[in-house]
Amino acid sequence: MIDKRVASTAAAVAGLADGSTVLVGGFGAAGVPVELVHAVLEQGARDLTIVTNNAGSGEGDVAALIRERRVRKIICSYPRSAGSVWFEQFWAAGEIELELVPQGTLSERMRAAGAGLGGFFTPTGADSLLAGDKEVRVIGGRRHVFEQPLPGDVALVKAFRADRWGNLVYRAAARNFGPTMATAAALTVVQVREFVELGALDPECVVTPGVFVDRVVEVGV
Amino acid sequence: MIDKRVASTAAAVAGLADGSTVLVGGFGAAGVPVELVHAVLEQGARDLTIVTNNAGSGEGDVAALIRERRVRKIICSYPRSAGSVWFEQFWAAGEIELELVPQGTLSERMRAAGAGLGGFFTPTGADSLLAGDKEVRVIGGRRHVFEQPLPGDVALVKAFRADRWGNLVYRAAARNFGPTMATAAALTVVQVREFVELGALDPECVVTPGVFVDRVVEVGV
Amino acid sequence: MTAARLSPVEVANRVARDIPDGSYVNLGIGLPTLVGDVVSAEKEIVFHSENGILGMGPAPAPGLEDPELINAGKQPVTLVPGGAFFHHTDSFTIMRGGHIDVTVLGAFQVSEDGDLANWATDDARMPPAVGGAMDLAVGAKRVLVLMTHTTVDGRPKILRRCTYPLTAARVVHRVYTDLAVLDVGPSGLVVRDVVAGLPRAELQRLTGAPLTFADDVATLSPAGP
Amino acid sequence: MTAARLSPVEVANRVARDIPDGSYVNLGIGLPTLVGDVVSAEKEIVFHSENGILGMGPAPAPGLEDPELINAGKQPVTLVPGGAFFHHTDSFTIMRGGHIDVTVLGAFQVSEDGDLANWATDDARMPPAVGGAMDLAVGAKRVLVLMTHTTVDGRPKILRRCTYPLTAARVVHRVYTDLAVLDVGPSGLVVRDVVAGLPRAELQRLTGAPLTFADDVATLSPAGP
Repeated sequence: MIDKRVASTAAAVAGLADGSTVLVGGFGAAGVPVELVHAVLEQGARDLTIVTNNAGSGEGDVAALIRERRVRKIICSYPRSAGSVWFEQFWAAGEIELELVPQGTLSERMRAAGAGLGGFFTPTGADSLLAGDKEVRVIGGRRHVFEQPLPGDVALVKAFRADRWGNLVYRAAARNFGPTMATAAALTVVQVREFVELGALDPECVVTPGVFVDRVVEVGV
Repeated sequence: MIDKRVASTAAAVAGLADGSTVLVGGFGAAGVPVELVHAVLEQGARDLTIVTNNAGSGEGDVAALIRERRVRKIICSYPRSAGSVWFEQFWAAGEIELELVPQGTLSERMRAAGAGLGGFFTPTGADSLLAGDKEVRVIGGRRHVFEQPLPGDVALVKAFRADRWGNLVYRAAARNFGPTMATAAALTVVQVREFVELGALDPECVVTPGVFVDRVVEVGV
Repeated sequence: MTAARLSPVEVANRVARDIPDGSYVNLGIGLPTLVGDVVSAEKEIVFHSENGILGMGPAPAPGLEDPELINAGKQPVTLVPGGAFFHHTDSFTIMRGGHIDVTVLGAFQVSEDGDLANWATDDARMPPAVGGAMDLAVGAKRVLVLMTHTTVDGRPKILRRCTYPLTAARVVHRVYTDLAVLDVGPSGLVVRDVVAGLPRAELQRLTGAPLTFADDVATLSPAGP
Repeated sequence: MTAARLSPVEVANRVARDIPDGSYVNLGIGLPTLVGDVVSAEKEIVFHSENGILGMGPAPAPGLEDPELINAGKQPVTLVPGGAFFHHTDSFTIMRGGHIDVTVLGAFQVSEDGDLANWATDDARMPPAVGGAMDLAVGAKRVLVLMTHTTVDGRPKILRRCTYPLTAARVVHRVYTDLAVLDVGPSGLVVRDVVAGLPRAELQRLTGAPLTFADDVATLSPAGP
């Protein structure tokens, strides 16, 4: 019997260890697993590395984890959104580490981790400062930079509907990083608006098959 | 106005040049674009490199192209299916070239081409003869082999339904290589069972967005 | 000076004229989004948004915003019939893989070789941020830049070499400014359009790289040439 | 010889006992597919097929075959409630990325280090063919081999070193044959089960690598130990 449903967001994030790398879905406010992030805040894990596109906004979600000094490092593409005040303050004070990754490379590095690949060459950023001291190789006459897989200990994902096997569908542009992050973590934790019966999701339309999912919690939003 | 629908399989494959690399979908008999392959037979292009999982079966599809000496080389994972008699005969006679690629690597190499990547390291085959003289690198304590992108000049894909923008949905296990091949070719040609109105496909369930598709023909199967 | 600079909408109009019917287009955040507002309704253009949308439509009517249907600038948008959603990795396959016909990007600087600098300045007080700019710059079939010709204090933004950190090298095809339209050619910048009333010498003075002029330079005016 | 070799179904039964409830499982083509037929109905096992299926069910009733719903061996199958379809690249993400809990593969040879040879022999008359064997071998969390203990002419298939071309090195966890169950341990092969009536010396004689025996070796019999 497979039943990945858990009763609470606390149960969903139980066991998160200090020092973990946590992949957090969302682009802007769409697809951010706010309830799960807040459960991490309650749960208490610290010294976290957070992988996410933005650096949180206002006082909620990842911004709250930063404010409470629970984040050692953030790996993201765009930490300078309106409202990323806690990140900006800690960054200016040298109290949080930033690894800036082009957005497509961020997603692709997580995909490589999820797909069991050892890394890839991409032209993105190869002519930029972000290539840093990474290996550069000319392929097909064009400079490429070698990028490494980026796995997570835990992924926190927001989806729309799930069944007890953890099959997921998403909504509109809230899909964003969720399907990739779900493949890339040792433990994938998902919040959904609603549970549905096994067999209720169209097998042609399942976006994340349950094989990638460990725990699902219904949060109603 | 975007209208990628064409009236015949002949129009769908028009312009295919001698010496082209042609990606042909399908796994076993499921998802093989038989009508498009037969249109290529009629069209006359020769000296082709065919990228496909199997090497054709019986007297139809890719087997017919081989029989008619139109295929210089085949890149595939499993050319030894029941009924691959024409391939086996030409291979034994040294009249067709074979590049054998592990199935996941075959798909991933086409994905890399479609995704604009310069290649990737995979553990698959790294300890095998198929690593040949490819670059080998130990990553995370494990041997990986470097694999290059595999683009096509043309992709021939079978899908289930399409609209005039070329958005596609597939059926069951006939999906197989189609979505990846559609991304990896300069010209992507698709046969579908039926056309539907623009807007009739659920935007959450489109598998191949029309951006990857150039021509679509309705064949009724 | 007798020449009136074009307004941003007027530059956007000029860009929109160059986008062929049937194109797949990604508009960078900021000024480039104006292009979507002014493109001819007679053309069928499919707009892509990096966060997983093809067939992005205009902003919804007030009250009909969907917080899960936003564009790359995090503003509410709509989906047109024929649109589709997909995940980020697939979205960047579209961008990096050469499937976008045209991207219109803002820029801090462009070099005569088509180098693009649009992600970072030399101001170290703000944390760096890059988003999808580098993927678009390397991946789109045609990279158009829409920007003012000079900085707010009058310095050229078109240069022999960019002084700001590069987004990507040798990627820009054409630059649209409030003064001119310039192609990045194999032997440098070629002026295609100049705003009405602006002497060529003055355009050259406001540009940090040598210009050549096409045989048929058109006149840019608010109504279009 | 007093020992009766197990039948393929009996070996499949033994394998099935070791697959935990709730596992995601990929069965190689050939003998391993028998495992799917005999696994306990009390366990909920999700079967994966490399051609894009999770939740693969048994063969359909005659007349209900769907030519687009086939397994890796190209035989008609069904989909159970909760199943899903996906494309090949995603399917191999599942396989290579470590998401399959257990794979059961056939083999020509297995070495004492867990090297697997199951894709090519030394017969150069047939074209080589590999399919998804290498991806499964490197990617599954647990690689089980189901094979006869010896070749048809009685030679060992379990060896110090494989003589056939490798599929992958050091990947096999456990081998199930018609004579024994053996773990690939850090210092060689450890026998877990032996078929009823087979002396240890005889098992060793039929095996091309040194064996050690677990403290609690079980007896394999058609009814199971």
